[in-house]
Amino acid sequence: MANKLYPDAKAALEGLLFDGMTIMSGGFGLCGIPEKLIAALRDAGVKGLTVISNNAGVDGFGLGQLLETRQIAKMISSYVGENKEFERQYLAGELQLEFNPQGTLAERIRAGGAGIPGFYTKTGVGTLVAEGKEHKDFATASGTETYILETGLIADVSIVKAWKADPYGNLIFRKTSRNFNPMMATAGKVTVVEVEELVPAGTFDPDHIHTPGVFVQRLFVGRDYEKRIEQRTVRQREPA
Amino acid sequence: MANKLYPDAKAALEGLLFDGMTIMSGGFGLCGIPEKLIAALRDAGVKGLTVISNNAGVDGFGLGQLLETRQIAKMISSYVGENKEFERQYLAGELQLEFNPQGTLAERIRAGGAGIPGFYTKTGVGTLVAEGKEHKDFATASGTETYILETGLIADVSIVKAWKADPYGNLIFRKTSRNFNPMMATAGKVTVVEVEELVPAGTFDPDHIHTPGVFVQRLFVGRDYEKRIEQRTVRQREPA
Amino acid sequence: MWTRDQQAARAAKELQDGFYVNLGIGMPTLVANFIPEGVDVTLQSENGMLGMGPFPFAGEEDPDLINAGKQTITELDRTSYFSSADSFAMIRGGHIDLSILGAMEVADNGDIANWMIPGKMVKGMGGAMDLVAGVKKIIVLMEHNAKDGSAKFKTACTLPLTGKGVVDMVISELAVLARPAKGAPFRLIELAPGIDLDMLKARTEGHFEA
Amino acid sequence: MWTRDQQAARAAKELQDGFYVNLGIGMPTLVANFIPEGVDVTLQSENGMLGMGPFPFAGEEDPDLINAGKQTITELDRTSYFSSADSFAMIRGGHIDLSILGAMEVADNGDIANWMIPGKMVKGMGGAMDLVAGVKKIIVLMEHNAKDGSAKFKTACTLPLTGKGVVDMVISELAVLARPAKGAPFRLIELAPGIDLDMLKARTEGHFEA
Repeated sequence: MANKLYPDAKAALEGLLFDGMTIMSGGFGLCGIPEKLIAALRDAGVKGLTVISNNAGVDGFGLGQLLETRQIAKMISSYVGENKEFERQYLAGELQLEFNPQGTLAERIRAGGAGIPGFYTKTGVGTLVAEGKEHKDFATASGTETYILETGLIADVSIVKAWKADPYGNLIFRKTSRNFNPMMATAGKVTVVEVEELVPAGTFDPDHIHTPGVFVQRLFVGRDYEKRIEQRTVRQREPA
Repeated sequence: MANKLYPDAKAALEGLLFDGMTIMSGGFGLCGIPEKLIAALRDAGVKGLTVISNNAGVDGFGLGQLLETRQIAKMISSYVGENKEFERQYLAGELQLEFNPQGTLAERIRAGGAGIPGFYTKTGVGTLVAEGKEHKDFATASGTETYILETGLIADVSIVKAWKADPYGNLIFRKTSRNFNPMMATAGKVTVVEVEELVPAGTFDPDHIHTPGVFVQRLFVGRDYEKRIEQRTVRQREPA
Repeated sequence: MWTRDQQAARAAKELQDGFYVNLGIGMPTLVANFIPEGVDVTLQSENGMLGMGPFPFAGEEDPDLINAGKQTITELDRTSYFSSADSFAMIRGGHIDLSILGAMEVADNGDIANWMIPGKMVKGMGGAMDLVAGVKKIIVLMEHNAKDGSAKFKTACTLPLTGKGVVDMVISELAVLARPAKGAPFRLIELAPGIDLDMLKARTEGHFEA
Repeated sequence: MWTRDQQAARAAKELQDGFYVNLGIGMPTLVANFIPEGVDVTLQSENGMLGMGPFPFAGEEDPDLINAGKQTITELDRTSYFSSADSFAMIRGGHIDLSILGAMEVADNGDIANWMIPGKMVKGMGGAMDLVAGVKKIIVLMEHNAKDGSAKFKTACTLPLTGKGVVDMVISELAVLARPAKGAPFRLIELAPGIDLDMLKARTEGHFEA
């Protein structure tokens, strides 16, 4: 078997990075982000990055770390609300920003990984998002409707966080930390994955695997996950 | 909870059928086909059907039963090789046939269920499949390439076979009997599902569910599955 | 006039048994507190979950289990998880019955603006454009007037749109305005206690049938 | 001249360690019997399986576990299952390294015809058009000549195409013809024992560089 296992994030990114490259980074908010790989990108110092990620982290954590070091030239995201350094760089014209509706972003990544260069969607028709895009009418059950063309996205490297992996690179995600990770795993020319646990081959029920190993080129086990919570909401126990 | 459970195939199809309707039918070959629902369609006698299914069953089993009774007016399939009655009706001009490449068929169904009216693919460019379809060039990593537009498919009713379900309609498929079933579950205006086993609510690990209950309107447990094998291939045990 | 809770409770009356529902951030999340007896709804969270449960008890928060507002939540016996692509395929494909959202402006042709104010820092549209384009029925829960007193239900939106012609119902603290189909005109369905038609008209810019 | 097994063994030499491979129905399935020592390949079956194992022992056949040729098979410790849409996303997205297919005709521009003969009953293209369009490298395993003696490697296909300009290598019982990139001309790579260039040329219609 071709070895996919690497000792750590730094080793797993060795030889893949170059200035001006495009990186997809999994996660929704701070949930399911590739903590270790983001930190390793910061340490590697690679610059001029285009980063495709639903959000941009928070000040000092997640992708916020790459904003502090000015390694990101452009973000393609759906929502970037939680980051003051982001706001400062954007308002100062230091950072390019392309907003995509969240579902369009998810589908563009899925399309990129699936060899689909373009698809039509109703999302954003009649809004700023539709400007400059091809419009096309399709017949539907409720009459003719107008759709816009959106294109597939791929990345030079995708960085992905999964829960568990086996040595073949088969991946399983946990609860809502799945989010953008499975599609990004399919849309990287090279996909590098960090997991909390490596299990022996044959451990997974083949019906439970979320991402087949064909999509994973490099893999390592991360230690001491921080997994920060953005909005800690709780309810009160009923008095006994 | 809105009740999705029906006693049998006949009850589960009650009120949904009309002549000339479009039906999607899951399965690959005879693997993972909705045996009970196909038999119930035959018994219901609904006519002039357009059936979207990767294959057309065999003589006397699966969709072959609906061919014998002349209930099918048109098939949308990728491969129909195993059925003499099909061949006879087709050559006699009694049956319309639209061939789709298997991956294009799968993606058209996925698109229909996902609200995508059209997408571009390289599959079939330069072949009979591309005739009359819109062509469009997209820039790719290896230069400009030509793609063709394929449209999404939906059905009046999708009939689906799963392995297990819970009362909410969450579904789990088994091995390669998954095939076309999950996409068809998303692309029916009404989706009717037969399963081998109904489990109590909360039995499934939510990370293992293949089809969330939102896609399933009606559900019943089938008994005594025939599960015919088309090509029984085996190997010899090494002599002890 | 309705309080915020009463407004949410009014919106909850639109829930039907068996509905799959997506609730936006802010006031719409309150609707979950007023689901009528005997009505079973399943909440979708667009980050990849169907069957959203309540907030966890203190100490039981799971960082791998959040909703689209990034709040810690819990799962139920019906819960399933899936990717963001599958989640928006569910939304875009018309499989969600109802979405209840906030808005800055709604026009009497059903246009909605709720994601950006030109000249201010724009945080992004998140999933709002996908929801208004894909979900079968869109209810807007909003205050009837902006802080400067101007009407939020207008003849035309002045802010950049989130969706065109997509809103089916508006519930403010003053009234419920709704239309039977996209493209139809809005009608007055219900007035809050103490509000009469003249009061409503005086505080409304957009056209509606009384 | 190579036997069918030798032809399959020659094709197996093109397998590289770590490759993900899709084998077509017929002679290509023989390739699995000749995977070289120390080369680990994972077989994809387009009906929704990665990591296809051998045929089952008699009595252990599982009707829920078949390959794209509808044959009963087994799973391995690496196996995963997925839907047909996900399977062809994998194929169309260029994630499969190699596909080995049969053909009725191949043209010297890389065109391939292997799905229909006009006037005869057409069974359908199955997944063949998706495979030739999506997989990184396409090898055709075929007999050098048709039953009537005509060359199957031609200046132009006469039958309806499965794909345009997609073939990278042809392995017949006489020779291996290949090209370094789509668009480049084919070259003679290897002759089977007992075959010389003149014999090959006499039985070939399409152009290749010697």
